[in-house]
Amino acid sequence: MMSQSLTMLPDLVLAAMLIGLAWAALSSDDLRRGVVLFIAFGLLLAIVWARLHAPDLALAEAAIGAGLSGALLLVALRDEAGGKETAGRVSQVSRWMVDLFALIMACLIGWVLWLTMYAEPAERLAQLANSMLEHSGVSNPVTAVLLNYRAYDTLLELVVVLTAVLGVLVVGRERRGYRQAGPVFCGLVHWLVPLLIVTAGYLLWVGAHAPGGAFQAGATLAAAGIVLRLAGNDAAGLLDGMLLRWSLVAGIGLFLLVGLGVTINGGLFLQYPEAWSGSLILVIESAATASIAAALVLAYRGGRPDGWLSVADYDNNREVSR
Amino acid sequence: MTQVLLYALTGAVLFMLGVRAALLRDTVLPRLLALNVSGAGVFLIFVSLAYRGDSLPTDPVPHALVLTGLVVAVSATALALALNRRLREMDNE
Amino acid sequence: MMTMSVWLPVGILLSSFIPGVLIFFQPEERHRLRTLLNLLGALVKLLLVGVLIWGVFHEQVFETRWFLAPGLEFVLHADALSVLFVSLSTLLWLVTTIYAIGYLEQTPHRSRFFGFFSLCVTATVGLALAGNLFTFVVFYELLTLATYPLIAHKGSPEALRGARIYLRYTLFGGLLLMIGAVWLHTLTGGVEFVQGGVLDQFAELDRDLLRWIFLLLILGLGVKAALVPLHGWLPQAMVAPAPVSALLHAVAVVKAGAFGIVRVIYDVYGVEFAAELGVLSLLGAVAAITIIYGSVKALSQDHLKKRLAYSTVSQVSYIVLGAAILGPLATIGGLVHLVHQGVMKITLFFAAGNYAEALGIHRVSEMDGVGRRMPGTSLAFSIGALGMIGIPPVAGFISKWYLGLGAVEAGAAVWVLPVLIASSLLNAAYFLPILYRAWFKSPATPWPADKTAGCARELPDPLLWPPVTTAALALLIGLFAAAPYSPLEWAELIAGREYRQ
Amino acid sequence: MNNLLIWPVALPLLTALLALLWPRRSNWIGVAGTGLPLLAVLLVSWQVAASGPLELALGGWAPGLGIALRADGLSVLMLLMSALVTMAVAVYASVYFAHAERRGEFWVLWLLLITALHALFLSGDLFNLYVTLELLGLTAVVLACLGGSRESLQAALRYLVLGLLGSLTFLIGVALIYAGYGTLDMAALGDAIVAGPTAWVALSLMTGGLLIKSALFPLHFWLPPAHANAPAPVSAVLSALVVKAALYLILRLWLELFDGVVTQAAAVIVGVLGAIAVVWGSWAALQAERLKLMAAYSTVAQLGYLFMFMPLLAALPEGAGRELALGALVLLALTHGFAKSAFFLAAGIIMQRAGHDRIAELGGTARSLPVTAFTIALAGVALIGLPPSGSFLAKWQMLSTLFVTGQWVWLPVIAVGTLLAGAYIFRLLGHAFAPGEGVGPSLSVGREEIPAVLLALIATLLLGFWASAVWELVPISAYAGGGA
Amino acid sequence: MIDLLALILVFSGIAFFFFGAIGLLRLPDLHSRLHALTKADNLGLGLVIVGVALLHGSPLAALKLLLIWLLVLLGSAASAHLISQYALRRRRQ
Repeated sequence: MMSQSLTMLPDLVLAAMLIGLAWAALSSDDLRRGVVLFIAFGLLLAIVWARLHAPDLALAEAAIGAGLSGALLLVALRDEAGGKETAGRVSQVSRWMVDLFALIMACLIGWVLWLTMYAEPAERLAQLANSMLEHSGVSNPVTAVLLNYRAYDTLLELVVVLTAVLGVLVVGRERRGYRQAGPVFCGLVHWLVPLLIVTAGYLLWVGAHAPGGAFQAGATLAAAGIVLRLAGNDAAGLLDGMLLRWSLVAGIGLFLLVGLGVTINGGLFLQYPEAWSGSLILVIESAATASIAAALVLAYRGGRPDGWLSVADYDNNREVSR
Repeated sequence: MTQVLLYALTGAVLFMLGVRAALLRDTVLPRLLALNVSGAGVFLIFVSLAYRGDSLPTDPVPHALVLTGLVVAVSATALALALNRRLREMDNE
Repeated sequence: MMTMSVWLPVGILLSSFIPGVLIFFQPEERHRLRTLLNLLGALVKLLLVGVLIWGVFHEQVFETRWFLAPGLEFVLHADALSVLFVSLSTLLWLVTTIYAIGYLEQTPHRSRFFGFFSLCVTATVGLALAGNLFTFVVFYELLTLATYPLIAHKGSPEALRGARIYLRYTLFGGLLLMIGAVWLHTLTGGVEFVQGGVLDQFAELDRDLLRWIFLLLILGLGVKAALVPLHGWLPQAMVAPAPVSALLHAVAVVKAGAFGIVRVIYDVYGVEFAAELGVLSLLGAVAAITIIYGSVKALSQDHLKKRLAYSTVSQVSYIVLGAAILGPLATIGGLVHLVHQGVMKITLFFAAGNYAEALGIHRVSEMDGVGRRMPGTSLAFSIGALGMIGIPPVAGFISKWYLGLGAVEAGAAVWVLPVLIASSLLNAAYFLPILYRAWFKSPATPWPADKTAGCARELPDPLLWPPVTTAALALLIGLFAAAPYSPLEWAELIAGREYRQ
Repeated sequence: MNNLLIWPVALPLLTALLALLWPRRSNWIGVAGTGLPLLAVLLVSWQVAASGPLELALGGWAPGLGIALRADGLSVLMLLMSALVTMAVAVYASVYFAHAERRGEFWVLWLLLITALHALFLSGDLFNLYVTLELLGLTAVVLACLGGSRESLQAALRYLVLGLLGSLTFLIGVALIYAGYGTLDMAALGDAIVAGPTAWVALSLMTGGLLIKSALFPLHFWLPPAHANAPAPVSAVLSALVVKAALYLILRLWLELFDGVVTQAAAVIVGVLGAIAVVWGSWAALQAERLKLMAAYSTVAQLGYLFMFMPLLAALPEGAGRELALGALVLLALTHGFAKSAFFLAAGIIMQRAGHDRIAELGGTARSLPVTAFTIALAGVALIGLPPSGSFLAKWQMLSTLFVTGQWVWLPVIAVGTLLAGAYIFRLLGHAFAPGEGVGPSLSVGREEIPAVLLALIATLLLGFWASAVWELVPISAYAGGGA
Repeated sequence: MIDLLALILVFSGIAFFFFGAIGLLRLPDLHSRLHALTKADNLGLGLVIVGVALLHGSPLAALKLLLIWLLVLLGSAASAHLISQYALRRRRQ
């Protein structure tokens, strides 16, 4: 009993810190403080993922959940300056109502979780997913799920990313960039960016058999772009014009073409021939990494770059060139 | 299995904390924070479902689902922030 | 023959629907093509109806079925009663179309007008041919939709107001009818119109429930039939152009309500079963009240079309009264009045339209001496008015005669005869002064707006001949009531089939 | 061999990518990219009607481990609606956005929206449904803010945040389902789910999330500003299709997956909310001063009708009676989809020509834009529920079910809703037919008027006369527990 | 024996982290806080990494760990630089 509560102690501390950080982030009236606490919350969550044997997620959380979300939120704080906050007062009664509602719902969800999880570890899909691993072309089970068993989810997820980025592009122009960094920072960037790119490549490659994969790699690549932008490269390492469009499309396009391509000799959609699946997955993931990185960097830039032409611009260009 | 249950329950608490804040706050950024915390709560539930003790291999399916959910959440956050920024610009114009 | 029995009802509908739709797309200035389409449609329809009459008389079955949804079928079915109404509306449509072409010459939006005009007749004919309650409701609502733009046609604030009031009443009525129909439909699993009624076969159904449904149906139908107190829209709707008023009062809307009531009593409940339920006496009382109330109100109207409108309120309830009295003679009286009232009332409205068109006369008080100025129109008006009063040999007499006989037969003479007599006296009281003014007074003042000065004849042909024709018709069907295929003969045929003699 | 099922999703996605790469050709890529999936959908429908439900196990993995796409009667009907409506609206949009600066992005997003809709209607996996829901929500949000006005952005942002809340709530329900039943495949879940705390809590969470997205009273407040301020083609699909997607999921969950779990009390609660939505939405539509706002409030009301079916459906045992009611519900949803999209397109035409959509100043519209006025009238007939529209049949069957189940209480709501709908439609028509300056000189039939009037004709004539197909398709179910 | 050494290294690394955190909380201004944090953390991480590499034993893993340390070093240097620059600019304004 004693020993069990001792092994529970770190978990208890982690859980309490999670809730405490969440509470602090959400109840803070100072936005900046809230955002910083939220990033800390994300990092703590990454530790919890590691604790729960989910290293892929720990990586992703650190890179995407805490890292990129944090960067996006932090840079969004810049926009808040000068804006008029119109914080309406919520009446005491509705506050109580919401609290009561939240309490009841939390209890209900908790009750169901208790009922379903108190017993021995449930089988669910674990056994099946792990036993099919040898047919999936990769040895990292999470990558197998993401790019083989449930590849369709991932395809649509890439479409979600594309949609969000198009939204960002449509809504407005990008933020002003940063002034050219000094020599010290430039020197750092010279080292940091190549290192990040190498890391991204490594994560992409290693994803087949160990924690990692397109999303973590894409986020790392995007981080390189963000660093570049902070150093004064407004484009954040992105290409312009048509090439930008191609880099956004590449991931989904290749994914879709592979998915459709394998049907030519009688397979079902996304049914890779077993011998090819490892390489096909790697190809798809490489393209996806590029697209994800481009998308995330565009999201960070916060709007439409000048190089993103409208149809009218293209038409005008044609007239000029004639 | 009590640790797993602990995390799952923490997930439920986080989810409702987020929902509560999303309902009570009426500016965009705090709401987005709240929704992200809510999402983290849901993800925590998924991941604790996947964990089957130190000896058994984990269930990779929820991990993949969470990864997907994470990316979706970031995308939506980015879009919301862009919209918010444009609105702020219009305020200032 | 098989295909013809299926396609004839559809053909009768399409013969006005297709011209209607085509007319919508005609540019305003192509009036010749429009006229051609109109008349062609009307003539084709007349031809097809002729075939139908012959066929039904020889007990042929004309039926079209179209499965719409589980339990719901779109059924067109021609029985004797439908033929009565179909031939009335087809004939009068032809006449009214000619009249409308003349009346609306040089006014805007004629394509729209004639489009809806044709749709309106399509809906009316559809009502007549409806083979079950569901189909009836469909056309009942369609009729509302098709007539609304006609009433609002002028686009003036009064016209829009009149149309809005019309719509309020009829949408509400349509809703009640629909609720009643669905309810009955749910209880019985589908209500086909069968001569002699179908409900007596459902002995297990709660009688009170059936009474409530009857009330709903009659309330819904009573709106269009302008039963008191649901008549409020009718005097307001007289803002419509004269051909529309003529059609509304004689063929389309009020008749649709009255026809529906007849259908419900005879072919859904069955007149004996309805009498057993005890719902007929209540309906008879409402009809009697409406007859008297309409006449009294008409008495005090100076506006000619309003006086005619209240007269319609009163006259249409004769049909309802006929249906509400148990017994074949009363049935014959009510049914034949469906035709007679139509022919006479359309004459009156044509004439009223002519007065307004030629001389700008809108009020009874302006009609002094008009008879000598517009003899043809005034003669037609007089025949119509005398018929309404019930003076032989004009058609109206036949209806009242049979109603009276029916009342005696059913033992209801005690209250029906006084109502009939009082109503006739009142009719005389509001029509005879008009005739007196028209023929025997000399014009005291110049006409309000004389548009015919300098013309050789009182009116152009398309305006003059329709009222004269219908007046002659009213006279003829009164004189030759016993001839084969006359309305009276036909009503006797129906009554015979309804009472399963 | 059923790769057929992927085409309604893959084709618009592929063309979306093409439109992104060749923005200058986006106009016709967009129209073609809308038309090709229509062909695929027609093929799928024909197959389903001929030989029953279809299933495609993606990647060749057994459903459960992998994701299955499934097409049955219900999904085919929704697919047909979405493919036909988007086709007509695409033709319209190719005129409407012919010179818009951001039409390149519009077409990409448009095709992505179609991808999302079709993916949602075909999905047979709960988590995949969450992804499609999010995709649908995001595409809808971005399209809604293409107008660029402050109001439209604000409405879109609110729509986005609420949508996120809704889909997260849905997702936690999915988590509980996975916790309790260990699979996400809907066919397997249809067999596995039994009444109990897990099912109840999961269902209420998922339903709650979906109710936000389908704008049921009192969660409707985001809808009118979002739908009224978007560009007309976007409003058309938002009102006609996007809200229906959430409703479709509710139907799937309530009638098929959680059949036997849903209690009458829960259904009555939803029904009451629907009833309030009918009355409140119709009343607000009657008060609305702008055409598009009126249409948006009318959507709130029409959705209310659909939810009023829930207590009726819950009270009926499986079998012919329930299929009758379900068919009526679907027919009503379809009719509304076609009619409301036609209505919004017509409103867009008026707005472009007149420069405003204030109802009180529409006098003369009927003269200068006769086809558009005709479209509004036809669509109005379907919105009120008058014959020969499909909604008339649907309301007839709804009333019939009302009498069968003895749930009289809803009768006054239907009556009031119908009369109010009549009031707001004819108020509009009264203004449109009144004399006035109109919206400029009399114009010939524009290319954008034809799709609008065709949509209205589908709602009023096609769905009225060929409604029996709905009742033939609805019983073809891919999920255990539903259907015959 | 190696294990013991590794443990000592790891724990001393943790101690550096600990003091770094105390410095973050207790020092008066931003620059000195940064100073305490980066120095302590970088060194702390280095010690932990050496310890872990010893525990693991394989040279490949050691290389990987070294790379991680390098990445963190560069990253934290860059972010510390940015933060201090930002603070400096703010003070000047």
